Amino acid sequence: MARIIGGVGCSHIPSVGAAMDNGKTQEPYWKPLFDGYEPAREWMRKANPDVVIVVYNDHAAAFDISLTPMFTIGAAPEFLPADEGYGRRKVPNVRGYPELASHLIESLVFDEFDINTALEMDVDHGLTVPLSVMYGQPREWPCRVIPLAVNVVKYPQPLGRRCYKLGKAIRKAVDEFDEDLTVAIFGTGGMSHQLQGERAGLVNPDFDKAFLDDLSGDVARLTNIGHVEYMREAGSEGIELIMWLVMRGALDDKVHEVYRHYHVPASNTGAGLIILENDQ
Amino acid sequence: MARIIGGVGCSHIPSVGAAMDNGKTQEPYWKPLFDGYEPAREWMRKANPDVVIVVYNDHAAAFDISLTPMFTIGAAPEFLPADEGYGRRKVPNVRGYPELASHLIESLVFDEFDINTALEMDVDHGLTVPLSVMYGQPREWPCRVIPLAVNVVKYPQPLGRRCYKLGKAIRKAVDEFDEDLTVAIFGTGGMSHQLQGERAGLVNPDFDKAFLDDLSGDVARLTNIGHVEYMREAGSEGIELIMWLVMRGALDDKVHEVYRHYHVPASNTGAGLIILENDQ
Amino acid sequence: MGKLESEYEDIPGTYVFDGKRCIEGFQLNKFCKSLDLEANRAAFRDDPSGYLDKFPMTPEQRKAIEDRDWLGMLQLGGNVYYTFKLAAFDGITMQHIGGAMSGITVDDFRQMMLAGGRSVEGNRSKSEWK
Amino acid sequence: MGKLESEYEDIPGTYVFDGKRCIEGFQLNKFCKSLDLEANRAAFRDDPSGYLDKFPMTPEQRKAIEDRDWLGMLQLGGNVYYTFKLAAFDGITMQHIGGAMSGITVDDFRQMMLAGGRSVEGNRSKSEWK
Ligand SMILES: [Fe+3]
Ligand SMILES: [Fe+3]
Repeated sequence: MARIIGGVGCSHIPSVGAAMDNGKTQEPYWKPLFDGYEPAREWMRKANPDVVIVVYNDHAAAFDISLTPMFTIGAAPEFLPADEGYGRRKVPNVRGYPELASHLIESLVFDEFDINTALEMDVDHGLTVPLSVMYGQPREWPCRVIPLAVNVVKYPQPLGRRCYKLGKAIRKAVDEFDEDLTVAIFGTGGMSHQLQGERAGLVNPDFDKAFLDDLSGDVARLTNIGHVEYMREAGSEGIELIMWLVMRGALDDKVHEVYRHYHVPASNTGAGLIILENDQ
Repeated sequence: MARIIGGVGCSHIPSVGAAMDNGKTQEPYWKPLFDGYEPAREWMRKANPDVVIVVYNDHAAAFDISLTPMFTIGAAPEFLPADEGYGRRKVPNVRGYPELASHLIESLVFDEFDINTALEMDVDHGLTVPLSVMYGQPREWPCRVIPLAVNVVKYPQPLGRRCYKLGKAIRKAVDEFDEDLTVAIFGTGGMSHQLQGERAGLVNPDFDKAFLDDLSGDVARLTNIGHVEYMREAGSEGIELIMWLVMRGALDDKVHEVYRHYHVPASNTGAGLIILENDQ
Repeated sequence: MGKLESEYEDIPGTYVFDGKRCIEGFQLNKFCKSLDLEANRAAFRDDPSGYLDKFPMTPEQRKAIEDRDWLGMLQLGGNVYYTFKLAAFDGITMQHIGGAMSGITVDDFRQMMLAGGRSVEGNRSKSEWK
Repeated sequence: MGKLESEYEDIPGTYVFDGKRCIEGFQLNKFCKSLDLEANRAAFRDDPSGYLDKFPMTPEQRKAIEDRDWLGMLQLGGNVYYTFKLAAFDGITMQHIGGAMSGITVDDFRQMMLAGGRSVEGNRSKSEWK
């Protein structure tokens, strides 16, 4: 049987990917951030999961304004890095896992989640940057990936509570998958940030720290945060944090924190990273 | 406040639209079918709802194999009839209702339905044929329309139970909408038919009659029909009947049948129509 | 193996368009879908082989299309709503391909429909088709 | 009026991309999205006005684009992930438009981020911005 071996929460900041792609990680601006990624990469090397489910959002790359899909699982054998205006990001193509993806979709639909299926979907920085953060710059990604795209751009985004329940249903589906696989799950995006409007540049370290704390301490508080609280306290784009709740839902009720790293600023954003494992 | 004044179940057979478009409804093959539509049109004229929510499926017209959206509400001001290989169907454009559509989406998402939003979506025979059946050939459709597209093409389709619950959530949202509007809801597709494979041409009148009976008699039986029972008993495309359960869910628990009409064959299909109203 | 796969695979003469077939038939269905546009229909009409080259299918899938083997297309991951676009391109109807897929003439298929369609009796399980 | 609209509209300097804005900004965002393709970027570069004609926007939206009024675009239904595509076309960064939208220079914006970003204190409600 497949099993979830851990969860990672990780910001997916485009300029973090660009800093790696352009060899700038040792510059003074970036070094403190990247130094903090090292222990996470060490964990990743040891954990070495067969599959990573990456919960992320598309930023008007694969999807456009014509159709806003709510929850979408990629079931293709391969996904290409999206062209976000500078050509496709020069990272390896992402290998999918159609059998597991189809199993997840069936199981989730039977559990009354209304999941869209993507068979062709370019994956943007929302997905590739966390892979870069956690794996560095390998020639091939050492895992297969199931992309799970969440609408966080168009209001109403799914409730945090719904995302958490989706995580629980994913856990059940993974547990039931009839292959001997190790699976990690990444919740990406955030943490607090606002890209738009006169309030652009908002960062709320207190909110972010409390969020990190309560992933292991008080999940019920997090799942009750509503749209307005996210937008007001964590910035209009801080609502991306609901995707971390999918990751959290896929873990046991009791987890412990293996590692965290928090740094301001990375471009316009507060950058956070956390690794959680189930209590034994 | 807006209120639901009735529900219609109606097959959406392309050749029925074509028979109307090409002036063949009085030919011997078609006359018995269209004669049976007259009382339904009479009901429609009297009911004259401001808005019709049409639950239908796209048949590889607006969507394609790259992305299979599960539940999608159209929030555009207008939708064009799709080109299904013979040019756009020559029926009036469909006027939407963006405010009500946005309200429905918000309310449904808060009730934990994972609804996609479409702002540009051509509507195929799945939506336009039931309008033709119920309204004939007016110069403009006399109602505004909210398209609700359901995936019935790619397995796993949503459960019938899920569709029924979606109907209940739609009812709640309509009841809460702060405008004085009358709303009808159409569940389209079916009844029993199979377009594909060596079993093409399957029709099961007993299944269809029992389905029509139990829309007012025993909804619990219908909501428990699973994927395999639909496909086995009602044909691989008979599973479209789950869309009738969205309509049924939007009505009261107690309804009465105003009218029904059932006819075999229309092209490859058993054609059914039913009108339901809430008990007073 | 999907949760219901063994059950629905027991339905005779029926190709449930599940994840597996959806992935298998991706390029075949994509080709069919491309015929929505008149420009593509013209290109396919002018140079069928060159046009098909744009869709990297298996040789079996390509042959099924070239032979208009309507049943074969389904067996190789085609979906009838997609393959019907090729039928419309050819100017034939759903009854034509209904007959072709079930191994009877279009007239016999129409006759069957007029007589009430194919009965579900004897057609529920592959065990009945032995 | 949406269920939460009055609450989120109270957040200052923030344009929640809800159904209303999504519909209002449809053509504006569609224009921005079109810049994903190099062919379209070239067409826009060669003939900005002719290219914009393809997207039936309001005169205000069109002017906001022509003026690179990044805040105005949002106020007229633009979404920042879309308008950023125009910024990328212009070769400027998210910090540039962050500064432009909040009425400071890009250097001041960068400085603010280095100092920890914009505080939420005093920025939660429009009532605090009077
Ligand atoms: Fe993001
Ligand atoms: Fe249909």
